[in-house]
Amino acid sequence: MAILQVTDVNKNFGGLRALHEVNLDVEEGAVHAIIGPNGAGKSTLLNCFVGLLTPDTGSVMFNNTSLLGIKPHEINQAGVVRVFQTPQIFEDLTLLENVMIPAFAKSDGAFRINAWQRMRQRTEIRDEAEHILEDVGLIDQRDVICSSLSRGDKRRLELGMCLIQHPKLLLLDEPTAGMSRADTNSTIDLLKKIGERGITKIVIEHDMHVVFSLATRISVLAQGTIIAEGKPDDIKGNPKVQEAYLGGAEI
Amino acid sequence: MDAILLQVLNGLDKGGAYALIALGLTLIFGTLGIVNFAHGALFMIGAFCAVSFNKLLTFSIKVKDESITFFDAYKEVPYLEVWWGDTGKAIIDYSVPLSILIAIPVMLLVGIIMERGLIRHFYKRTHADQILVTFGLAIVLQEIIKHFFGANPIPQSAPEIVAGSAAIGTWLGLSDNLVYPWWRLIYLGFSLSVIAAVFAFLQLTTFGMVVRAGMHDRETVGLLGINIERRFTIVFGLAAVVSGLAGVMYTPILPPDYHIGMEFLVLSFVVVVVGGMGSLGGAVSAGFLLGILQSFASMNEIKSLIPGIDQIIIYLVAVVILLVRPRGLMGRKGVME
Amino acid sequence: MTDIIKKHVDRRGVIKGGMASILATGIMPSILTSPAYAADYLNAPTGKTVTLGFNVPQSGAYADEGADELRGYQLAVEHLNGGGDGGMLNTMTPKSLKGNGILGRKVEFVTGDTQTKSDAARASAKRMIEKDGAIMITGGSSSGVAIATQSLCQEAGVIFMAGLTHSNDTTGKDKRANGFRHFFNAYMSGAALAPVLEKAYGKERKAYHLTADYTWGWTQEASIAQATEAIGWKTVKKVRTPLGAGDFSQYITPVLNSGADVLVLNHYGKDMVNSLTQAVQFGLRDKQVNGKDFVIVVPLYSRLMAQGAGKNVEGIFGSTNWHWSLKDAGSQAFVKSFGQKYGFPPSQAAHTVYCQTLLYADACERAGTHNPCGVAEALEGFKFSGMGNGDTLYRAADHQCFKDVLVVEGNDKSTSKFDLLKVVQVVPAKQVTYAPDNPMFKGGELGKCNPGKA
Amino acid sequence: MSKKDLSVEYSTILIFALAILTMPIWLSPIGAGYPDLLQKFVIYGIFAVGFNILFGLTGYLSFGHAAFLGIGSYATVWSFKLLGMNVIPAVIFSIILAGSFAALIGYITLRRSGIYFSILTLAFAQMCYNLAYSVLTPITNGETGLRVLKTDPRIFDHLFGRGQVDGPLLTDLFGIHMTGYPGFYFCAILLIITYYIAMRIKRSPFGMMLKAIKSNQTRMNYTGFNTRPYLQTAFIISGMYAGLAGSLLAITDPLAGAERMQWTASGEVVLMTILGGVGTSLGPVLGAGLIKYFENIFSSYNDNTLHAALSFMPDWLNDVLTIIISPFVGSGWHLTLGALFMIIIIFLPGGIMEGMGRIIQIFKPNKPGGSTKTASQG
Repeated sequence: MAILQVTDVNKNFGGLRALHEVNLDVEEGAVHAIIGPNGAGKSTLLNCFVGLLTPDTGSVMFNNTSLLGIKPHEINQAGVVRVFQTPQIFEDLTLLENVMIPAFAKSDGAFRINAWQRMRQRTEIRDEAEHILEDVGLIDQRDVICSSLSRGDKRRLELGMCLIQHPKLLLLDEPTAGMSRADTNSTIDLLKKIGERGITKIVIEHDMHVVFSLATRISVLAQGTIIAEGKPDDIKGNPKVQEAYLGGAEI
Repeated sequence: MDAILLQVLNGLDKGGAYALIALGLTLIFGTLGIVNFAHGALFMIGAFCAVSFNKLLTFSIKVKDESITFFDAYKEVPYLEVWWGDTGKAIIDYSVPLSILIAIPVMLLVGIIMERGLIRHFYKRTHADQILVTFGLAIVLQEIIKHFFGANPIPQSAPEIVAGSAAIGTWLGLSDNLVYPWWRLIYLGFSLSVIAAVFAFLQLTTFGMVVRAGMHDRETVGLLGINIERRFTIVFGLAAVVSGLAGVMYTPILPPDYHIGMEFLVLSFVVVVVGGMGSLGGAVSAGFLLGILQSFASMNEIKSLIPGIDQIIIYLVAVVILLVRPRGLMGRKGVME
Repeated sequence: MTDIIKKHVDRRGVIKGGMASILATGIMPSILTSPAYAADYLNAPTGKTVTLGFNVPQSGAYADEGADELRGYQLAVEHLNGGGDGGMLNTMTPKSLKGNGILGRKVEFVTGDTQTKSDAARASAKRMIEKDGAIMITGGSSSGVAIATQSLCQEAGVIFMAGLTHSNDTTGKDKRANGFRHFFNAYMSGAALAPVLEKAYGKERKAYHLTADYTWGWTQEASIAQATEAIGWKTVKKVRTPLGAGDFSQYITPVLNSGADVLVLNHYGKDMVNSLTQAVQFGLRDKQVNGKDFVIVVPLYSRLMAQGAGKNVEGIFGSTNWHWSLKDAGSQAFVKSFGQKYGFPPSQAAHTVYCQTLLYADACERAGTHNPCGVAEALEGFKFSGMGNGDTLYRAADHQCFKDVLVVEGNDKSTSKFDLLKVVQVVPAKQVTYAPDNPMFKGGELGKCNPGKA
Repeated sequence: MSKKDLSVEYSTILIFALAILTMPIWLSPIGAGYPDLLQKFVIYGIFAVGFNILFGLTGYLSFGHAAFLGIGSYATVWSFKLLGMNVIPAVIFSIILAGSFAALIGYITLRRSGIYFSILTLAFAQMCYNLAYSVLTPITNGETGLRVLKTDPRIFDHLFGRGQVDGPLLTDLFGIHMTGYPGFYFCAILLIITYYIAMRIKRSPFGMMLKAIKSNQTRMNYTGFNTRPYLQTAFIISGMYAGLAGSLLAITDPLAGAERMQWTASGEVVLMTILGGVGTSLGPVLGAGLIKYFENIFSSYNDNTLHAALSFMPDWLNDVLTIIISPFVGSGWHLTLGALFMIIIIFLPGGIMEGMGRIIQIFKPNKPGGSTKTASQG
């Protein structure tokens, strides 16, 4: 069954039509890629899922509850977690703290005053965080302040921060943008590895190499509408997609 | 009716003063991203430009008063009067408006020295650091002025010809009680023209265009390869001149003392924030809005309705506006939030 | 901890000091001769010196006034220790002072900054009492500070000789057994001014009050309104203005239409300078209302304020405690020594604190002790003259001085920058005296004098 | 984190407690060893520590914290007036009242962030101050300040037969008068307790969340945290600290003046915190001490005391130095303070704590890998 159901979503900015009658079903366990040329409305669509934008009409249902009109932290608590295009991490804190904080959100909920608790009393969280850091390959720098990390490391850290929350649905906004080929490949490997955990993922991506290495299903967005949807192989041969990409040399 | 008209005039006059003081502050905020707690000190230095200029003009021949033996009492006659007679007298009479001429270069210099010597090292520092260093600077400047001029207010008079009141009511065929001091009318006109000049400068010159672009998006302008640093210096100098002139022209209304800047500091911050960070238009409209509301809140009829309202009106309005409009009247998203 | 050790040393010091003073002065130390007052009181001087605490504003709006007060204090200390030309020591009668300090001990002093804030003033006074061992605190340039410091001194157990404080409350509902005021008060201002105003402006007047919105302003407003209503004036309106308003235009314009022909400015310091300057700018003084010239009255004047308001004060009536141009011997002696030391004439602030210091010292001599209870008893009901205000009484019932009050006018023919006020009339003490249970002063209680820890 | 961390925590607080309790001894040589100033040191230390919980951890710069200080003072004096001179109900009453005001003001002001938040808090504090000074005089006694009078009800005092007092009314803790040194030790113990609480908060998960809010509030929201209640809690806690400090001011000296609420007083605690080092535990206490030292000791110097202080020098040098120094002390103490602000912040961006850190670095043997920044627990 579909874990995320997007039905007839419309969004206009002033006179500009950003999304038009978008329908999308994401199956549980899938890696669903959304591709499309610049300005097609991919990020707008993603923003509608996490409460950053509210569609003018239409509905976004996650596990049969609406994601519209509720606050970002509630969406997260429901299990929808987002990786941003520019890494959003806690720059002034250490890597370990960065990963521990989301773990607290998972275990303690949206708000809890545990002001008298010592951090060390929460060994379970600490162990888990160290484990995740190991997974993303940053365990050596666990006590380093994040602002000194490279961009690629920041992205991996953010991914780790999202993973520790055991999301049901992970939204990845261009996870490899601006990365070198080597970094991209290691990120793909990482995403594949976490793919084994059975987390449903939506990936927005320009790099078709990444898309076709990961995606189990692809939707193509152009000028605010879904023009095609299907398995990677179907999309590869789709003439409408080729047209949308103006010759589609990459494909 | 008269009472309301007079309060409107009061409000406009206050508003002009608030807007003028806030203008420089918001320029510095918007372009340089500096929280300048020394802004009040600039106003104060401007006021003391007028005082010093007056002292200079009235440098006097001292004739000992022989009837007093315990201490040196002098009859003082300014040299200018001795040399040039009535012309000299007239020059002294006009000392406040004339001191604008020296205030402009002095304030520009003060602004440039401040920016070059201190402020520029704080562009990348936290707001907390900026607050502490500019507050420290403000105290130092104040104490220096106190050392030379004492703590007592020093009266400055407007030129004789505009010392009295304009009979506005008589002109308009209304009541005789509708009078308003000439100097306050001049101050209103002056502040409006300075505001207009600053706007024209920012709208019509290429320099202004760059500054406006900088207020909008500092990083991009920096990336365009424009020498933004030099322009920052000039903007700071300009802001210093604007607040200095506000200080000069205010001296006949409020005899200046060394503490005058601190009294305007909080108010100017409130005006700027209510107007919206980084918005010149916002600062000006907030200035006038607060000025007029303050005047009306001070009317006896309203005070008897809500006791003490005139004491808190500015803050109350600030709270209400900031709750209704999250970024003040015209603020933009992401500036100092 | 440490103070226990200190106290031991101090006890020994008492005897030593006592011996020393016998040897030094040849007079029987009064500590031994007046058994009525215990020798063990707070900060009892033990050596050859006695420390006084001068607590004045050194920063803030009244810093210049504070500086002048300090000059007055320093002059007083100099004269007490036998330096200079002696100033009022030569004119004060009766006098027990000998020019050898107080009770043979050299007078020393410590200073502090009140910042014109109650908190800071109390902190500063506490430092003087706790650290510097001051036996008497004096100073203050606003009533709030004076009242706050006075009650502190009462609690701690030292004498407080108030400086500039004009509120009725200081010796009214907030009076204290350990506190004494030489300066005049708002009631006296009203009582002194009213007859002069009646003579100058007539009985048919309508007054509009602008009042600083805090306790001093209120007591002055009430005092002046009462005094002027007694001569037939009507009070049109009393409007409160926020302290430090700066621009008073929104309070001045309603005066134009109110039908009033007198504006009373119950402001002090910077507020008064600003409101007066602006009122004159609004052409109030050029107006004719009800067929009479519109006039402004500033009930409490000081020379520094007149300086700040410049030529706007010309012809405006007000009252003051003392002025350097007085011709009596005491004033002349004081102006002479002050002028020769500093090069300019003293203000009323310098005068009142100078007198207070001398009066305290004299009371110590008469009581033969620094014990606050002894000093207070010596001051209570003390009659003296030769200190610039004619025959003066320190009334026992409320610790207020009753003396001549000056009505002054802004000088329109000033020849020098010191010559800003001219004395219109010296109002005799009798005319400004009131009963201790006057409604304006009711509600307080002196209580018992407190000599501090026994 | 192991047993070692725990012992570090306990030894830190032990050293701190020792340093605070021995202040009368080691501050005497520099002229600060008298009860009133010592009390001020610790009371403003509490105020600054509490302020740092909000500003240091969340980055929300309140410019109106003095309002809570004032409210605490007024609440305490009213408790004395109505209930009696015992300090326990006064302290509790103040903390609760300041906390409730903080809850209310925080609820409104925390809707905004950055400078908008600062101005909102400033506006509330200024309203409190202006009203307390004038219109609310029946409650606050305006300019003069609220004091305890013998005619006040003091219900419990009368109940226990202690209603009639011969001398001055003194605050007490079960018979011990809270003036002088006992008052100092009472405040000092409270500082140590509150310092320990602040340290625990900082090192708790809650404290980490606050730091995370400062670092990236957007991320916090998208990580599933509701940040408003966190901020609100921090605001209330620091408001309660301010209320406690205000209460202690009134306990050691039973007078509550309106100036305590003025923006300059709010600004003072901001300056204390920045001067000492934002976000560090000890910094605010040091900053508070330094500013209060200047205010009370530097302002008290005059030419005579300077001469006396320099009397060990030859006369001519004494005179010259007196002339040079005198503009910076006495009435010039503000000048010195302003210059000090500038010098410290220009050369030590992290305030005094950074300066101390640098000094420690000099004496420490070089550690390898100094280029990477590591987190400091402090």
